[in-house]
Amino acid sequence: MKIVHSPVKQIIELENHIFLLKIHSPEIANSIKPGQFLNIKVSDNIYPLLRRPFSVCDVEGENIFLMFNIFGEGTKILAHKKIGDDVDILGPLGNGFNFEDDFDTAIIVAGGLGVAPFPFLNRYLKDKEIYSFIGGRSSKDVITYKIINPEISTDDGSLGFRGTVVELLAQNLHRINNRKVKIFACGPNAMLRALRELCLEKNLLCEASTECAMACGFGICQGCPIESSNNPDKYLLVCKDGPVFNISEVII
Amino acid sequence: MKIVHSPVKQIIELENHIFLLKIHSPEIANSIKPGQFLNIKVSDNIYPLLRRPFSVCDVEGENIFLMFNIFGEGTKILAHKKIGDDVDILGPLGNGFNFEDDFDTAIIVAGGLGVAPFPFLNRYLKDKEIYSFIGGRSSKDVITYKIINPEISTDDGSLGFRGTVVELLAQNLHRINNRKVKIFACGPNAMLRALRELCLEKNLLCEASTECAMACGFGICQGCPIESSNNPDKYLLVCKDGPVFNISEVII
Amino acid sequence: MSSVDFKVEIGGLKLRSPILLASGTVGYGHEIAEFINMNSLGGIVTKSISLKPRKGNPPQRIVETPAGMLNAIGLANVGVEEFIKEKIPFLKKYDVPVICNIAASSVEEYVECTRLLDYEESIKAFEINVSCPNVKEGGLQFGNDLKSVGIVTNKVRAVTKKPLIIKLSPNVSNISDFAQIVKDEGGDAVSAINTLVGTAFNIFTRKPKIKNVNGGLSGPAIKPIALAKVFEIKRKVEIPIIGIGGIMDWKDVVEFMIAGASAIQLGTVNFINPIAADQIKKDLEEYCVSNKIQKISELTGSYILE
Amino acid sequence: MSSVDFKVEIGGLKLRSPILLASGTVGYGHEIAEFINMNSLGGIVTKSISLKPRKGNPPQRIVETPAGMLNAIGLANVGVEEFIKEKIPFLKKYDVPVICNIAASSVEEYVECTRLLDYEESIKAFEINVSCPNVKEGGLQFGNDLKSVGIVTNKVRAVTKKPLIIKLSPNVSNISDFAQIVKDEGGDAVSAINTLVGTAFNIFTRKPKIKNVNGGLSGPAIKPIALAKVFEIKRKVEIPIIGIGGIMDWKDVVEFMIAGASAIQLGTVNFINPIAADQIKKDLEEYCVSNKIQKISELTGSYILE
Ligand SMILES: Cc1cc2nc3c(=O)[nH]c(=O)nc-3n(C[C@H](O)[C@H](O)[C@H](O)COP(=O)(O)OP(=O)(O)OC[C@H]3O[C@@H](n4cnc5c(N)ncnc54)[C@H](O)[C@@H]3O)c2cc1C
Ligand SMILES: Cc1cc2nc3c(=O)[nH]c(=O)nc-3n(C[C@H](O)[C@H](O)[C@H](O)COP(=O)(O)OP(=O)(O)OC[C@H]3O[C@@H](n4cnc5c(N)ncnc54)[C@H](O)[C@@H]3O)c2cc1C
Ligand SMILES: Cc1cc2nc3c(=O)[nH]c(=O)nc-3n(C[C@H](O)[C@H](O)[C@H](O)COP(=O)(O)O)c2cc1C
Ligand SMILES: Cc1cc2nc3c(=O)[nH]c(=O)nc-3n(C[C@H](O)[C@H](O)[C@H](O)COP(=O)(O)O)c2cc1C
Ligand code: FES
Ligand code: FES
Repeated sequence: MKIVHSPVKQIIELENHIFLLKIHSPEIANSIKPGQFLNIKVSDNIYPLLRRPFSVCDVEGENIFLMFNIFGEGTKILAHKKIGDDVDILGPLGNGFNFEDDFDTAIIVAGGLGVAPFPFLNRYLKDKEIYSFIGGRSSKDVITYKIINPEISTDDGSLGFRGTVVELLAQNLHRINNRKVKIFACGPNAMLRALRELCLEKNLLCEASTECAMACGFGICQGCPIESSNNPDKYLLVCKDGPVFNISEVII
Repeated sequence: MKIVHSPVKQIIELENHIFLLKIHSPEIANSIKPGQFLNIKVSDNIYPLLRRPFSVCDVEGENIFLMFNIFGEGTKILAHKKIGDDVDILGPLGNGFNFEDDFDTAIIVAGGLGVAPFPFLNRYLKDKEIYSFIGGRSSKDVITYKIINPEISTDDGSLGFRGTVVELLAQNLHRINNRKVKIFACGPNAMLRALRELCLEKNLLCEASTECAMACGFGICQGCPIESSNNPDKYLLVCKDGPVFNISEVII
Repeated sequence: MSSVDFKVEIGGLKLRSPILLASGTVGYGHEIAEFINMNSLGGIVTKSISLKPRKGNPPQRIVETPAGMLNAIGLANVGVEEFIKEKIPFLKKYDVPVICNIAASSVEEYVECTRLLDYEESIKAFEINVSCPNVKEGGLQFGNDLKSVGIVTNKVRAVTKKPLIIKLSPNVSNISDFAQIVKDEGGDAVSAINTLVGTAFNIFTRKPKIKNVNGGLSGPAIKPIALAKVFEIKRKVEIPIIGIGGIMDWKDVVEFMIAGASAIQLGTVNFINPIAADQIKKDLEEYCVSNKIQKISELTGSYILE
Repeated sequence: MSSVDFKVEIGGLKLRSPILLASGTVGYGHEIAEFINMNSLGGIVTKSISLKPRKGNPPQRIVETPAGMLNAIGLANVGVEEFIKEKIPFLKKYDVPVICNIAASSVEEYVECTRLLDYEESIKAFEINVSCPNVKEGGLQFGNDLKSVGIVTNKVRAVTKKPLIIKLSPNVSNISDFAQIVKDEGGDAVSAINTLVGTAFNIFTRKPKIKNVNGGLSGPAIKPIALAKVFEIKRKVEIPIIGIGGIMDWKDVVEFMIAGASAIQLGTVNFINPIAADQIKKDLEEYCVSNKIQKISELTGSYILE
């Protein structure tokens, strides 16, 4: 956990107005693990005031990649960075995915920009079979950048299966019978809630990367509570205890 | 008086870290007069919140020039504009210099960045004789860009006359005996105060461009009062009644 | 033309739009009229008028702060007489409801001002400024004292039948107590908020940046505070509220209305973006159309709490 | 090494530096210790401790606002017992003065907490939080009521000989009245300010952005207000002041000290720039050297008024 100032190497705009920012940051590249995140100060002044959390989408050598779309002011400023501009990074933060469990099949479940952490995770799943279920509201919200074996769902049916990505997953569960499966998920809370139900019902091992408003990103503000299934008297902190949780251990 | 969004055409850095911003703004170029100013929003967000006032330094065809140094956050952002970037301009504002009086010799008196409005004014003084007295704290603060016949003073004597620019002017007044003289001045308040004394004493016609903190720049906030010599019951407004005043009519 | 009904009513004051211009931020309308269509404004609130002309505070009167500004204009104004002679005729050229804001150092002066101006038919309502932080006499003392606000309301009420709006100070613990007393004493509405007391020092000279030392903080910085004050009043007192404080765009307007405002005033934004009133109106229309809001007044107090 | 004397004294509390970390913005020090040198800090103020552990408010607890943020953490904390068992041993690893901040819903709870913690020698002083806007019981009611603040001060004073600092609420008209009563009842110093009450609504869902509805506003937005409060206390009451509110860099520190603060606390800035405390110390040293300031305490209240 440190603060580094790293230069932008490349700005890539994918279709759907999704941006990939390539940043030369050996300090982060060498220490970050899939599922961990960075808290980024997008400007060098008080507007916007707070840092913005982003997953690391991928790492290549000394370079890291962030994936985002223009959501509000912070991501707008980020998207307008020029090559050579400084990015003020606080990280690596949080606990990443645990991919050392005993499983032979990895299932990625992602909604919208929830795909962001998976290109990096995929690099660590080389010896596993990977199925990916990728959802979006509409075809333009579906991002499959560096996703392996994607099956697609859209709420409006404009691409792939018509329905939610969790429904799509449920329909396909028979295909993975008799395998040692672990699910890795990231996406909107509504999706994670449905996924949690499914995993509890079918007794599936699942880790989910959760999202919430954050100020500090490293445990000092208490701004990011999430209800724990095990201890109703105390919240967990998304930034420090997560963002990746065993989906059965949190109430989303 | 209108709001226009005009693109930056060129950013020129003079010696002494003085910046010249060339902006393509036919609306302003066609309507502005020497001594008038613009109130500029340097960013498209709330930081900094208020506009920043700048004299028009020069006009060439449809282009205008601003001259400034990096003083605080606003001028820093302005200095970092790129070619093609939008500048949000409110103007023309205030009353400019009156160069239609009966005089044959124009004397420019400027301290530091007070030279800013004079390249533009000089264009309207073609048929006059022009003497310029330019002061600065030290040689690096003396700006003579497009100044005609400059005589220089520095407080520390590192360039030209050692002393203030008003002292330098006083020493040279004998040279303009018997002429119909009008002084045009711009600079820090301390300089204008000394100049005012001199002008009142020697009965010299002088117009000075004054400076003060401003919010709106066009008369609605009452943020920019200046004491009037004629009416002690009421302040004048620098932005609307000025910024150029007959130096005898205000108490600086 | 727009099919959205922009009409709002504030304690008997019927306005064609909830967008007003705040006192002290547009003078008497001359300059801003070059930028916006006065004839579609909800109303213009005049710079505070006092019985006699006031010179106001010496410079420096303003300073920028993070996402805000401090001002200590000191109620510089032309006084009742010149206001009637010079300013009202100008304002009459437009079809715009004029709300006359009054400032004073004593109850008697409030009453006298109102009495003198009451017969001016272009004045559609009074907004009583009991909350200016930048004058030594009167000003804050009044605004932060429950009893004084009650008395001013009561006495001014006695001399006018026009809608009476009291502009509240935010520099208090429970602003709803003040709204309640305004209501009890016959006021028709409250404006919330005026500026918050603030200051700034020049660290090199060690002098206050503002000659008057304290100034009033306005701008986006105060928006969350203003919203909380509006919301507090809305929940506790049944009185129409004009929301003010840091409004920069249509989204801020919607936020204030959801929190409880029947109308809003634009202040500091006029200095930065003098065409804001027109822009906001247009954007609000679009918002209402795409959200199927037929009457903008539906927004008022439409917050949802669980 | 620096030749500048950074030592300050706050009502008997001797500190090696005026730079403290504010309650609730660094937890109990674990995480921030990875960024800064704890052993050169003036002190660390703990997250508010209450008698029993508190779960705090449900999410969403924070939201960004113009140049500020709202928080409604709801005093989530481990409680006195775990604080003593788990947190104090950690803090003892460092050579840093610990100021224990206490929150409570009743006078008895304030007293009991202080009594239980008083024997902990690593606690160098108490800061009593009578001003948290985010808990329904206690909190603001206390902080905005002169009598309650007096009683709390008096009763807590009776159970500790350690320096007693009362952290004041800014949501009042005259904060100096509160500082006066703290002084009268035996308090040693005041901290000013805690957060201002604010709110924000989501204009699409029409719900408050913060689950608790209201939150406390902090960050640069409130700096002018905090400075005015510090200055008001300094001019009216002879009591040491710890200045808090929107400090981002060394210039802000100097400004607060000029206005009257003997020391300062860094709050929101820790979230954005966790190395701020070290950076500010270094910058302040340079400033003092180049301005020939030998003792930083000379700055306190060194404003110049004409
Ligand atoms: C651990 C983590 C990893 C993330 N990874 C990515 C990623 O890889 N790509 C991506 O596009 N986005 C990611 N996000 C979301 C991203 O942080 C937000 O999209 C971003 O903060 C939006 O900033 P903005 O200024 O553009 O939007 P604004 O709306 O202007 O500001 C967003 C503000 O709202 C707050 N906020 C409210 N809800 C949320 C929320 N659900 N998540 C975050 N902030 C919220 C933020 O704290 C911030 O202050 C991640 C969030 C978290 C917590
Ligand atoms: C009519 C007029 C014409 C000007 N012309 C020029 C010009 O041609 N070139 C140039 O370099 N500068 C000019 N200035 C000064 C220029 O406006 C300031 O240098 C600029 O505002 C600094 O902004 P900043 O954000 O960099 O500095 P900051 O210190 O970050 O901000 C300056 C802030 O201080 C206020 N302020 C305090 N004192 C003054 C003052 N004396 N003048 C203006 N603002 C002040 C401003 O309102 C602003 O909010 C002019 C000023 C006026 C009033
Ligand atoms: C420069 C300035 C002058 C003001 N003068 C007055 C005034 O004369 N009377 C008054 O009631 N309010 C006055 N106000 C307060 C505004 O009307 C408004 O209540 C306040 O600025 C908050 O709104 P804003 O954040 O949108 O500016 C003034 C505000 C500013 C910035
Ligand atoms: C997230 C957060 C939590 C806080 N928790 C506490 C607290 O538990 N006790 C307390 O006395 N103050 C608390 N505060 C207030 C700060 O200590 C400080 O007074 C305030 O934030 C103003 O300073 P700043 O603008 O530098 O943040 C908290 C502030 C924030 C932002
Ligand atoms: S974001 Fe600050 S504790 Fe999690
Ligand atoms: S700057 Fe607003 S009136 Fe002059």
